Amino acid sequence: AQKASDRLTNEEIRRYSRQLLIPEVGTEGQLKLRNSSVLVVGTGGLGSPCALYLAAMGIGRLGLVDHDVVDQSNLHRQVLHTEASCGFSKVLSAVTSISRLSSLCETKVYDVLLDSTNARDIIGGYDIVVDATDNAATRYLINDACVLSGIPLVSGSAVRLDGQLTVYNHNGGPCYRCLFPTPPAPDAMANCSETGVLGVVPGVIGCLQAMEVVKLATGRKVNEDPSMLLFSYRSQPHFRSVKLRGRKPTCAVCGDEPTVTKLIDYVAFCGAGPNDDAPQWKLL
Amino acid sequence: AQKASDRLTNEEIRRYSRQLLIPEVGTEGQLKLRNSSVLVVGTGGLGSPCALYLAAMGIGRLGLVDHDVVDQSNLHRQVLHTEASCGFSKVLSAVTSISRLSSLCETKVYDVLLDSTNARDIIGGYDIVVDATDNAATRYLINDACVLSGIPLVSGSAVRLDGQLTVYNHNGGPCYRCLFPTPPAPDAMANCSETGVLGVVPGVIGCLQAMEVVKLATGRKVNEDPSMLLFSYRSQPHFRSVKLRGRKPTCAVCGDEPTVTKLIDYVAFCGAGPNDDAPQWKLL
Amino acid sequence: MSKLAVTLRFVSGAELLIKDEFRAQSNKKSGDLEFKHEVPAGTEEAPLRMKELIEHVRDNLVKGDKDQFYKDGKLRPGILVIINGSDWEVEDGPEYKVQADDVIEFISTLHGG
Amino acid sequence: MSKLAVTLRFVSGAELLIKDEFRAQSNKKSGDLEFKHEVPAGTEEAPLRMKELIEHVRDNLVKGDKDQFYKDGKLRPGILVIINGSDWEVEDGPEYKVQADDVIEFISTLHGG
Ligand SMILES: [Zn+2]
Ligand SMILES: [Zn+2]
Repeated sequence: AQKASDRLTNEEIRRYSRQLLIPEVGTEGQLKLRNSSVLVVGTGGLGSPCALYLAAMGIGRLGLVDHDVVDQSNLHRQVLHTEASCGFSKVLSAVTSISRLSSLCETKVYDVLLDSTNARDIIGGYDIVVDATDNAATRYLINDACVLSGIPLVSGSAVRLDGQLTVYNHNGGPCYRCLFPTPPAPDAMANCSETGVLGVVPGVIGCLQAMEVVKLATGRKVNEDPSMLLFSYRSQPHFRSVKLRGRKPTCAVCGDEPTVTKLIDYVAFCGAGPNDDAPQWKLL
Repeated sequence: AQKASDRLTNEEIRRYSRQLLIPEVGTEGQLKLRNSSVLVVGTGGLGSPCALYLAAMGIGRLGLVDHDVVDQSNLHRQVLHTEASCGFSKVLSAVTSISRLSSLCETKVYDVLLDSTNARDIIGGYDIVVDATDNAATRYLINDACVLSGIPLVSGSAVRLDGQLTVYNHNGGPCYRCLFPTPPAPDAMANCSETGVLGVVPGVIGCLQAMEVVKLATGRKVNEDPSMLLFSYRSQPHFRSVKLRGRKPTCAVCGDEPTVTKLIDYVAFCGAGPNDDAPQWKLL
Repeated sequence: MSKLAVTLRFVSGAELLIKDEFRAQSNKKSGDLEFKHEVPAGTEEAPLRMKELIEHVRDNLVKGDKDQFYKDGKLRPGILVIINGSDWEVEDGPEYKVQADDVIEFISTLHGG
Repeated sequence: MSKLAVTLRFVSGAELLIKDEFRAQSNKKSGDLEFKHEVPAGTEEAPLRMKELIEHVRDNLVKGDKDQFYKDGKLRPGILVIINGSDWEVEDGPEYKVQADDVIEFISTLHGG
């Protein structure tokens, strides 16, 4: 049955009753969540908790993109997956777990590698995009696709004991390219397979990505200045927030005279792609 | 087969390889996690992510205490449970989900209400206790049992849009009673059923509880001063850390001349128990 | 009597005790109930102490039943007082001499999970 | 030439670029690589600017290949500079005049997930 976009069903009222009690959410906020669609790119360490909480809290439509299969070495952090799904598609494993938790969340899976040929088509149908990927080339790709489509981007990352969280392309704030106009050297792009990560670090960041999605979907985010949240297992305090620049008029993609007006070859741009392990991982 | 306490199995090396790569964890840290036992009291909003990540990261022995059954209105935050487990025991539901993720974690379930008659027996066998409960009486009970047994306590809480995290009874720091010698008035004790909670708020705090367990288990926590982490969906920045007093020599349970030398009647002490909904929830 | 300006912050539920008029003065960027507030400075011989500041808050800022905040010379159980980022017991507690520009925070403890 | 004391912090991987000797000076409580450091203050006509501070860091603090940190007048891509809690582009970027007691932070961006 089609749900009325302005009314919660009795089942929704029962299930989300503890959120309806909060004045900042209430029926209006819960309806906004249900009428929102979110694309989570990557169902690994960040995407696992993020997608799980988005489905739990009542996001209406959830897309999941991943081309990878579950490996045993994923399970210390990718808690959406199971031992039984090792060797099988991550998006199918993810959607199986999510559907156990909630049948109210409409899910769509994309068992593909996001690239310049498919990114705009896939991203285009969503209100909010979550970057839960693990390499620079895909991060630039997602950023540019979001800017070109006018969609806010909730970007998280986690390596070793550290995590970072930023919302890009929203409310006068910067995009990923405004902050990082030049890609890092290929040997500098550590990902979790090469340098490791403590399981709960992407857990924390992935949960916070889900929180940022709620803020965006309910309209709260407009009151906030652009910032980057830094997290480290090692630091005291564990969290710090730094203030970011606004959108840069000279940005190649979101600036006043953009030079990037359609998606480019991001593997060439970065000198390394999503499947390349950095051959000699050096300092950073 | 019995695992050697000083050596990881090949399966453990494969599974935890991404944590073994981190110098601050390494084989030594991973062995410490595997040789640690953790009791999580409460498998709700906080206990769900906490227990999941503890099992994922390789804690060797995990105890789960809860007397409740899964309700549909839990699922927006208690992501360890499923629609299929509604009406069934929370600890059984929890252990089912955990065992899908990891067969290496030895779990034990206590399908009971923790009280003065059973708390010391249950808690006594563990190295670290996680308070993931939802009421003041149980929080004092767990605190006193941990102090009397000399076990560090990782305490989290979450209501509405706010969360708090503290490690008690560790390394010269305070216990819960040092901070809160007098229980709050019964009408002040809001829990999530009465006042609501946004699903991801206990998600964030529960993950951070798992992180604190790792710090305790690997010996890192001794370098830190006592503090309380405050989190709010509403605040900018979302996290702040406040410095706490040390152990109070006048504390009734951990002080120099304790008056509480065995567990007491906590429902009488607090004027309300774990199953009482505050009849008229007023201000706090 | 001269005045002393401090920043007051009420969080984790403690904000619900404060009169609505102070919401309008609140720092919009913080999201918390947080505002600058002037209190009587006391004198050199009798400087303003935390216990007097708390009485000032009770008398001027708390709405409804004042006992919900402070009763019989004691702050309501379950409220932590934080002075410039530290538990007031790390400082001198009720005897702490309030300084200009201090950030004084009232945190309600949470029990839910 | 007179000196200026600033706090330097290197995090999220940027700490791996810095000589081990500075680890010993690091604030133990912070957990991060964070230390007070004296830099030449410049003159009234030519005060110390961020670009010169960065060159000072490259010449005196960075270990191994200096190009890993700063090359051809540019900081290595992927490092954010934060001055007293704000992105340096909110301030004047490379032209910012360094002040005593500034906290200057180098953050390496992370790509993993
Ligand atoms: Zn841009
Ligand atoms: Zn105590």
